[in-house]
Amino acid sequence: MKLSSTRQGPKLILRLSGEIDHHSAREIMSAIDERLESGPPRDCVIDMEKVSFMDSSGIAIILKTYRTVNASGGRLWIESVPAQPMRVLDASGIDRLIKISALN
Amino acid sequence: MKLSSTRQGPKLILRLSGEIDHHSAREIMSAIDERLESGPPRDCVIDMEKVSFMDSSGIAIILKTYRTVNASGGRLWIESVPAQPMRVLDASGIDRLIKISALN
Amino acid sequence: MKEQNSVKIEFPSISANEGFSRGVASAFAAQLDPTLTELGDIKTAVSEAVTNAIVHAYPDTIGMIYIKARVLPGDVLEISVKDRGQGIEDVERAREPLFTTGGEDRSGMGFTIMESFMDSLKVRSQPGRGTTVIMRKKIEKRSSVK
Amino acid sequence: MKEQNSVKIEFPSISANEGFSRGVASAFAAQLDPTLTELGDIKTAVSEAVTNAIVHAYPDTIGMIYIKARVLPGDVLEISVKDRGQGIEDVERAREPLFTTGGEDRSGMGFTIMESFMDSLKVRSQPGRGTTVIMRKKIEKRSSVK
Ligand SMILES: Nc1ncnc2c1ncn2[C@@H]1O[C@H](COP(=O)(O)OP(=O)(O)O)[C@@H](O)[C@H]1O
Ligand SMILES: Nc1ncnc2c1ncn2[C@@H]1O[C@H](COP(=O)(O)OP(=O)(O)O)[C@@H](O)[C@H]1O
Repeated sequence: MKLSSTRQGPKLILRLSGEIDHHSAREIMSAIDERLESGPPRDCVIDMEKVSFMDSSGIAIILKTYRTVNASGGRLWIESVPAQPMRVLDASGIDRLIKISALN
Repeated sequence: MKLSSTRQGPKLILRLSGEIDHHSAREIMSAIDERLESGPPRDCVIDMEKVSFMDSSGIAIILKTYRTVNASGGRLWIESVPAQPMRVLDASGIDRLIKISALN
Repeated sequence: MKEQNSVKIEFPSISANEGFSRGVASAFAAQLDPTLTELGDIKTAVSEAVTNAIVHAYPDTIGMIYIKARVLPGDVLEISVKDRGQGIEDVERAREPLFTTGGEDRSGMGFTIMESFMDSLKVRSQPGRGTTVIMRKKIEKRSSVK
Repeated sequence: MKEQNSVKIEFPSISANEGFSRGVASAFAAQLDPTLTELGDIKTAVSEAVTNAIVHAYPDTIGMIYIKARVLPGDVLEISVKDRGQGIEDVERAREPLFTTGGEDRSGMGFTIMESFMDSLKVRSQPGRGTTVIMRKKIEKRSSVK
């Protein structure tokens, strides 16, 4: 299981886990789409605590999710990012678009 | 550091750690020899709790240590053996010679 | 003098091998005793290069991917990833951040990540003949805690 | 039908590559979702075969070692380890438990461990030309907990 989700009122929390690369990307993206289609949330949090690896395929996933949430007037954050995915997020400059907080 | 040791009266405890293979064997063997030369103990315990991998090179190390300890009238045990090294010890039949207890 | 080590790996462009190639890179790099950060950088850069070969070099077929890894004097790790696929028309443009021919699934950040995570990146490509990406990273000596 | 995966690796017979070869075997086996015990068995068997090539096939030189790994139908992992070294005069005798030409540093248990940790072991050898060891292990399907 690469994705589990919880709804807290208007907030949808998406918990990603395992290795996020091109190989796993399609499965993750369609799981996220499914969650977002069941009524778009106002706010959406991507929790990355359990992500053991991520490459630029993860950036594409995050950007696509951002666009969907944004289009329906919602906001998106990324939380609990471990060191390796954080370096990828940093290199991508995505923090100019999306609020990101590291796993401490 | 692949080996640390403690003396408890007549008992010498040898704590092995890391990966034990042909690559690391020489270093481990000479570290054990050094400990045994500084006065042979009556009893000797090899503690394998921290061993993350062992192949048949470890069997050769244990047998050589056994012969040295035995030659000076001492006894040898092996303690706290994790699952992977335990399978190698089992396959070698060395338990007919030496008392072995698993890490629980 | 210490022996210089060099290995070759060859595998088909199926996406399950992305994880395999990271494992190989990480197993090879281990001899240089890298930090977790350095190891993560190497795995990420290799993942990008191998994914590019799978996605862009062989878009509709399965082709072979060739990795060479070696240790150069001064604890420099060199990893090259080669394919015999489509090749790149304009390498300079391809290396620009956000440039992609891969649509919504790709971010166009692959080369940017390889560049920023490794010390150097060379890209040689010929349309119709394939692409080779050569990356180097110096692994810093640490005060041994052994 | 699921694609059958197959990889080749080639490296010099230096002892630092024992750990590398275990890492490669484990990264390749991962696609079959083995248990920790199965993974440990595979790594141990590969470690024995590669150590033999380093110690016995090329005792006084550095030679190349070739590993092929593939997935056969029915989730069977096949790993072959090949050298172009000394070869074995009497394979049957060499496979006996405790038989070794390696002196006190070797236990003579290498082949015994390969046999008991894998489902099958084939040894082909020609004195002066080299040795190939082919091992297979079926990875049991687990009720997916995903
Ligand atoms: N091995 C390759 N073979 C063919 N084209 C490639 C290869 N690697 C990269 N490219 C081209 O360069 C572009 C940019 O690559 P990159 O920066 O890695 O981003 P992305 O992979 O996300 O598209 C790709 O979209 C593709 O057009
Ligand atoms: N790749 C090889 N090349 C040459 N001789 C080998 C090779 N592998 C095994 N042998 C021979 O077979 C013997 C038994 O091997 P093995 O059971 O692995 O025990 P060990 O490696 O501890 O000696 C070795 O001592 C050696 O004489």
